[in-house]
Amino acid sequence: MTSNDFFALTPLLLLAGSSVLIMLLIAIKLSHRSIQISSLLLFLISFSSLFAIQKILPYRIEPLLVIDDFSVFIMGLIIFSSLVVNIISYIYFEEKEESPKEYYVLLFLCTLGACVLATSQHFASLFLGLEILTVGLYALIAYFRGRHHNIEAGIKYLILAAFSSAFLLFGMALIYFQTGTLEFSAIARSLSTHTSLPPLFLTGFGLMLVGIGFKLAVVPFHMWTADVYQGAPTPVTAFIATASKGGVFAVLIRFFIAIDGFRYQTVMFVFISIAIASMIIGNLLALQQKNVKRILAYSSIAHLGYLLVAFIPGGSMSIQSISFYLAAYFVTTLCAFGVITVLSNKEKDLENINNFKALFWDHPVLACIFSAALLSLAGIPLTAGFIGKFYILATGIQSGFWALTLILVISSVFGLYYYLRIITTMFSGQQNTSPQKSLAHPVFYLISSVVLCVLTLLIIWFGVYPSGLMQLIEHFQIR
Amino acid sequence: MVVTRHNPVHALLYLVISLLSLSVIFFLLGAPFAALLEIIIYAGAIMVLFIFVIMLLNLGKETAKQEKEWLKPKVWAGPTILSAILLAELLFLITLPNNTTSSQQTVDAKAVAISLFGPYLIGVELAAMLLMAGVVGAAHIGQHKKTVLHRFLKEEEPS
Amino acid sequence: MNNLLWLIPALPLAGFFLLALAGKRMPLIWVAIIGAGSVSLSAIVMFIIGINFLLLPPTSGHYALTLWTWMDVAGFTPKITLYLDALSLVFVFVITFIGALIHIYSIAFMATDKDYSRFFACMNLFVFSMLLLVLADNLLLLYLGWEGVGLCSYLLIGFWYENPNNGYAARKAFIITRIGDTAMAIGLFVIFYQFGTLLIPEILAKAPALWQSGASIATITALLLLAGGLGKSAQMPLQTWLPDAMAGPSPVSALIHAATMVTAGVYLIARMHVIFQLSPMAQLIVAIIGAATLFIAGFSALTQYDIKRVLAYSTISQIGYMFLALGLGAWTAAIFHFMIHAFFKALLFLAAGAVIEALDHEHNMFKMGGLKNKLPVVFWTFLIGAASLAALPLISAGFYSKDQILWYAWAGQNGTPLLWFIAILGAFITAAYTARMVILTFFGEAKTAVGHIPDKLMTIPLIILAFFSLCAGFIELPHNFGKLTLFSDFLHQVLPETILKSAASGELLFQLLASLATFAGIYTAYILWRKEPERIQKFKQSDFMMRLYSFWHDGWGFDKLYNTLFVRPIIFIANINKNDVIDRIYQGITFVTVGIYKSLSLMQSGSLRWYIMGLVIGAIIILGLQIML
Amino acid sequence: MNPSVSIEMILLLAGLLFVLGIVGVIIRKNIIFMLLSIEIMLNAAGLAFVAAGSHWGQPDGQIMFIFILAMAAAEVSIGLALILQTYHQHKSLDIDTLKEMKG
Amino acid sequence: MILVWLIGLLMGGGLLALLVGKWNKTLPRWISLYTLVIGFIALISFWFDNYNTVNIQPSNSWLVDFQQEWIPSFGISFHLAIDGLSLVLLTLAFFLGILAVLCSWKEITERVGFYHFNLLWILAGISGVFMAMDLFLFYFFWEVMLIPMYFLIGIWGSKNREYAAYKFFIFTQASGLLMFLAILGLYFVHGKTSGNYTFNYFELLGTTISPQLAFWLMMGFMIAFVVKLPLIPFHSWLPDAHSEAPTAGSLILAGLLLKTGAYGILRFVLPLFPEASIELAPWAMFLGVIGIIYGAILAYAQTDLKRLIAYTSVSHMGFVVLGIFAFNALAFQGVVMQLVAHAISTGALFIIAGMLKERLHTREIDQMGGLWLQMPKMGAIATLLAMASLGLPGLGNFVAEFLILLGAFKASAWFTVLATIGLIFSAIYSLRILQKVFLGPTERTESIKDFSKRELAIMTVLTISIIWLGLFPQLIIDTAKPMINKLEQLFPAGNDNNKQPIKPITIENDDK
Repeated sequence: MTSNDFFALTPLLLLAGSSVLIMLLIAIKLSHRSIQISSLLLFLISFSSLFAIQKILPYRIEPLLVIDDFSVFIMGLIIFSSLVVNIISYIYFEEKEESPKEYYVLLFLCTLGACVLATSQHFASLFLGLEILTVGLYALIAYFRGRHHNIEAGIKYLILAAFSSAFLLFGMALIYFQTGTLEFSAIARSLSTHTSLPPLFLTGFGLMLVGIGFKLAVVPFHMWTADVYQGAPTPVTAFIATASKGGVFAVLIRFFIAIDGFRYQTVMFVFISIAIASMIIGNLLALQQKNVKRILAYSSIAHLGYLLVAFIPGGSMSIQSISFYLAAYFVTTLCAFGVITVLSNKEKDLENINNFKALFWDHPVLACIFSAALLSLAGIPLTAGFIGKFYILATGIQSGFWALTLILVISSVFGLYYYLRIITTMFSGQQNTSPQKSLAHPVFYLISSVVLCVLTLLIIWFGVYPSGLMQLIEHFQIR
Repeated sequence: MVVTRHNPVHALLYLVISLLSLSVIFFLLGAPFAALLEIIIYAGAIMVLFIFVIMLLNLGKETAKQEKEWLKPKVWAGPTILSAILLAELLFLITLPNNTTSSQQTVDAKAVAISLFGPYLIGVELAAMLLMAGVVGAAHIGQHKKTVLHRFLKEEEPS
Repeated sequence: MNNLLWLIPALPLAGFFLLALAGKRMPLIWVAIIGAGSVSLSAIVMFIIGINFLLLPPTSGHYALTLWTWMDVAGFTPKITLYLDALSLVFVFVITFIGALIHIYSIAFMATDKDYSRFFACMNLFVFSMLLLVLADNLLLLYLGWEGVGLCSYLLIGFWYENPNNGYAARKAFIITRIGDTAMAIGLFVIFYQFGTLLIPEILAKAPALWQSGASIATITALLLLAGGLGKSAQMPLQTWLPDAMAGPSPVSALIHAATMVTAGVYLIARMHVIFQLSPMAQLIVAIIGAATLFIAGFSALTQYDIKRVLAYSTISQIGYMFLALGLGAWTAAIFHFMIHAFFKALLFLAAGAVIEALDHEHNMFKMGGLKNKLPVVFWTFLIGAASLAALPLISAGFYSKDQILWYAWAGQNGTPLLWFIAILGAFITAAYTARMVILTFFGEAKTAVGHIPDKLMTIPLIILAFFSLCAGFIELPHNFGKLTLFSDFLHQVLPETILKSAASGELLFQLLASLATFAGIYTAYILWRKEPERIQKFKQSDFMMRLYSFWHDGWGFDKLYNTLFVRPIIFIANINKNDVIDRIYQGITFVTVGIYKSLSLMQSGSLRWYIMGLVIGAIIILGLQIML
Repeated sequence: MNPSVSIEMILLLAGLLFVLGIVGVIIRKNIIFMLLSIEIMLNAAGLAFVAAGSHWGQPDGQIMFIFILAMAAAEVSIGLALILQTYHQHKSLDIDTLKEMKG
Repeated sequence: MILVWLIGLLMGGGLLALLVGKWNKTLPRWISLYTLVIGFIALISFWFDNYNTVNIQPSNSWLVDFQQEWIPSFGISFHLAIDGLSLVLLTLAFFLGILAVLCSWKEITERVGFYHFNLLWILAGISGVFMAMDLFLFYFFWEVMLIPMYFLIGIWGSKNREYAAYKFFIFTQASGLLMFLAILGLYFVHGKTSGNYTFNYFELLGTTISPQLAFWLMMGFMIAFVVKLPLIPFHSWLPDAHSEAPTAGSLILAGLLLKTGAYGILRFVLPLFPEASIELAPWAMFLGVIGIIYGAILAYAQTDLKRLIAYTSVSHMGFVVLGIFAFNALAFQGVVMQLVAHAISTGALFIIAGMLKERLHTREIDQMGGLWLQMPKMGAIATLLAMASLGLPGLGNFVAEFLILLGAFKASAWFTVLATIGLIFSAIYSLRILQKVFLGPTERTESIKDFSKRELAIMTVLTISIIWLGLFPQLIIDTAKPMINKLEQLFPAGNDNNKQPIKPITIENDDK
């Protein structure tokens, strides 16, 4: 480990260090508020460290990690979303939990796990990153120990995640058995000696796909999604929807690019079927769902399907579009869950669609933000989601995947229906005339709202003037 | 046997046996370090945890009876068939001819340690973080007394 | 003179606008002055121009005044041009002159109506449209007028809108004529693609060069135009609207449904005579339709109770004569009959209107009677009109015009004995129902008390019209009567002469036969309805006769036929499909999708075991796929 | 070492163990048993790793095994904590009682 | 630059109205009114400035061209340009916009600011559609106009508004996405053949595509446009949307939104895929004819006034399709006329329906009748509009329909004959409206007010325009001419020489 190594690892080290630091802070019994603020600062520092390390990119830390432009981009996204989650968490947790402080430790650890995923180039780091993320999430999902739903979600996630991890591990073992190495690039070298894919590799990969697919929540490994999204505390849900998926997707891309998996028809066929099934089933499942968090869960299944459409063609355009879509999707999803978080009260999350009635008249700003987020998810112009979808469609069509894009289009029409349903609910109903309750934490409420507004502006900015983000993405590519 | 026992303690004991036999296999495979770890950590530490919880929750005959009722053919037939299919697929794929050369040799604790603290140093650190996450999470979720009390109070109020 | 031409249609149009915009707020007298005055002024302008035209005939045979280019699209450049030649002049004369008389009559007739200004507005608009129709130099402008008169006819038939039956009649009129109009529109398309223009003079000039006689394209074109004419002129098979159209006020019936609009078909065919000449078959069809119509309508007229319906059927029948004449190639005879018919039929309607108003809106002839002494002016003028309609020999104008047609039916180049026979039979029936009408209305005992005596404003137009009904015939006399051909000479500038068969002779004999038919008709009516009414009773006992009677009364069952063939099926289909079958497809898609959603969400059972099974199944599928491929 | 234990056989054994674990997870209702079965699966994976490591004569397999061990420990600790909570709330460890969220 | 200004004006006005609407209810109305009037005046003066240039230089049909980089990496630019056709439709958009603001003056009393925001943004989207010369930008605007329209129907609509709003949105969005696919397809095909990846309309014009692919790409475009239009099997959103939307919504839907479909076909489908459109033409004409008749029959059966008018739109839009696929100048000009005339006449009918609803609180025509007695002015104007709708000569619709039929007759005599029969049906339903609503007996005892001054002003303007269109259509014809000429040149087969007599048709007898 040279000093350069340490320098390149700064973001990860910072994240790990912050978790320890926060633990210490908890130990000296600081208040929730100060812990929240200090963790916010630490997130900011880690985020800014990303800019600092750009000079030495790309940097490899053999054999486990590689820090290049792409991973910096993804890490940026992940840390950014953790940052947002962190901000919106305060008012959510303050009133509901007597010891909200460990939450921040776990958040740091999860972020760390996701970042490790984004940078890993080795099965060991992949596995470890994934597990840090997952184990952290077990605790986060079940954070409100007193609530039935939380515990239920926690158990479900735990069993399923462990189960899928076993698949992942077994698959890795088989691949290792076949190739004799755990490193992506070495695997690629080993594979290049074969004309076709050796069956053991194939089996191993298939089993790994179960693990990865579970984390990404694509059909047919999607069933947990809705329950966990619903059960988990909303900020955690936001985290699951964004950071955890982003990290996993990043590692998937990296692995595939390393072994150039796009040339294997068998594998791609599996991906295509998964993509199609995810898009259709995800959208259909959300169709008449009453619970907004579940709707967003199902829609995330579909969105992962869209991402796979962009992923399947391979090539630089594919990476760009994935990056763009991920960015757009992150911002949008954070925004949507942020609104739910802000609106949730002490007793219950605001998740039933009927609770959204007349939101437009009661909280016009929040409702507008929420609509913008939903429209972006639906891919309507003026929003980032539109450009993202455009990017994906362009990628698909460029490579001649007409059928895939067609299915994307058709399934997103179903998607429209439920997004619109939420929006419609928001402006139906009568204005609530009862005087509004005074807010418990006006400062944090304000901060959260400002953050949400910023996110909305981002959505619109990316939607209207996407060139900036595009250039950024072109800059941050795998080289 | 682990799978079919009704009494959790019995099942645990069978699992320990299975773990011990695994460790023998590890040893046979030339991985003495792994074999030792298997016995110490798995059969020792983790299983103790399980037993502790079972004892804590006082799961005994009742649970065994429940499980007995649940384990009916129509419950397990379907899943078993599915698993059988999966097994068949796995076996088929694994036994397909593959032409890797076998060079079995002992990898002793020293070699493991060297690479563990060489290239895998970061991995170890990460494993530490992993354990930390586990500990923090378990600590948070495990501390239930206040919550439970709170809950009971809440439940009693309306009744 | 040319420059004044635009005044003729513009005056009624101005009247319309004034009345439509401000009519509600004007005092009634102003409404009357504007309404009737505009048309009268127009008539005066017409007289000035007409006299000028007669005295100093233009070298080209017509006046033309281009107002502006309507549109100019890819070689299609219809202009708003007024075009006055001999044929138009006759029509303009009839429209403005009779129109003015009827307007004057209406001042008194409609005086008590609450929608006084609306009435005059519509009437003015009608006069305007009708003038545009006959003054148009291209078919598109003609079509504008053509539809415009249809609109006014609709508005005026449904004038008393509170009664739904009137609305029904109005719609029926509009829609049935629209069917004809549509065919005519198609005819215009054909003409445009054949000639590259819709300019009437140009078409007439080009047609003989472009088409051979008897070419099928000529027949098609002619028939399409004919269809337009059939609708407007209420000829078979589109005649059913006219009797119902009597729901409108009597002046409307007089002006629109007797004198002018219904003869638009005659005008159109005469105008486009070249095309018809090129297609003997089409001409034959015109003649046959005319003959059939006059025959059928005559019998129907014989059985009506309602005085206005009798007149309506008689109008259909008389226009049938005109069509017959057109079909025979007796162009001038047709126009001549048109003019004479306009006089006496307007007269009859106005007189009938006076009677109806006098009897407090009683339309049934069987409840009238004995009005001879109570309404002397009306009686005498009506009698003159009836005589003209029945073609009373020598003294009535109708005799001269009808006789000409009868003669050509026999002796014209296209004439056949059968057509002549039908025509003479028609003359007999005409005389019979005319006499029946007069007898029932004016003779016998009074059955209803007379409410009020007609105003002067009403009687003066009656008298003027009666004068013309008597004397207008003398401008055109058969050869054996001195061969006066002022009218046809005048029209021959535009229309070709009628060619006689070489062997035609014995005109006197046919005149005698025609007179005989008239007298026979009158006598029959006298016997049946005046002298021996018990014969009617005897007929009524016979089942067959009763059925025949009601068959004729209902206009030969055309209404029923159309109802079962077209109206009911379409309404049926429309009502079945009210909610749009195609929408069902989309509802089906929605339904299926929701079904899939429901079954899918059942799979989200919340059971962890099931979720794990899902994972396993997924793994199986993936591995399975890999084995397969 | 012992030629009678071929590597393929070990892999087959690992596969068998793995599937046995799956069966356990699916058919049991008690959460503790499910966790136990998962441990079996993880063991199977570990076995495969160790076998592969010795097949290639590399320490990596064992290292992975160690990581798996760590992960299993962390997971079990949280899992058991959750089980405690579940038991306190539901008075049962039946997985089928945890069906409140669905649809 | 004027083009950017127009869109900016609308969007800015909308935002201002939204902000002001928080504090004041009448101010947003005035703001939007002024915004639209300013835009309208600007357009009219622009029109007069350019009217002569249009005629003198038919070779260059583009009046203004504005281009600015937007997303350079994809060859997307912010490219606006207008020619005569766009100018006509733009002016129409502002004209109807003014009326829409006026006719919702009293109708909308809640959330006024947001309402006008939506109204102006719809108009901005529509204007954008009429100006965009970059396919991506076009699609962008195409979608921008949907959202506010969705809100307009969904918030201020009547009872069943949410269903209607969904249906409207999903139909148009789904078809729009197909078009988007086609746009992308075209983009890549062009990029691959020429090496120049761009969404620029002018550059895409000359793309060479294999016939098979061209057909499918064209279908992508076509579906989006015919759904908007709407052509027959895709029309079912229209009645719902129309009947539930507020008056201004219906006005804009009928007057402008439907026109974007026709505009799209004229601007994009025909020039981009001339061969493929010829291939499609018989089917399109067939569907158009079916639409004319089917829409008319359905219109006859309706008892809901707005629904009835909506189906008449279906019928009228059938003429548009028929005309477009006749591929000759006569029909094209007819189509342009039909777009304008239908916008005005049907828009006016919707306004009347809205006024009736305001007074009677029902749209059922069975509950109306005899209204002439109390509202002679409205009755008279409604009569005129009904006449326009049935194609009475002298009014705008006649000119349009006649030109379309005249043009289509050359392309296909039989379809035209069938379409002409549609005129009979149009008479049937138009007269039914009059009969059921204004004529007949009345049982109503309470008094109903005739037009107020504001309403009278709206209707007068509309009436005058429709008559003016009927008698002096030349202004519009001339303005659209350069564009039409260009289109015409694409289809030489349809325009060889119309002086040539067509072959004698072997019809036995077409006599009625």
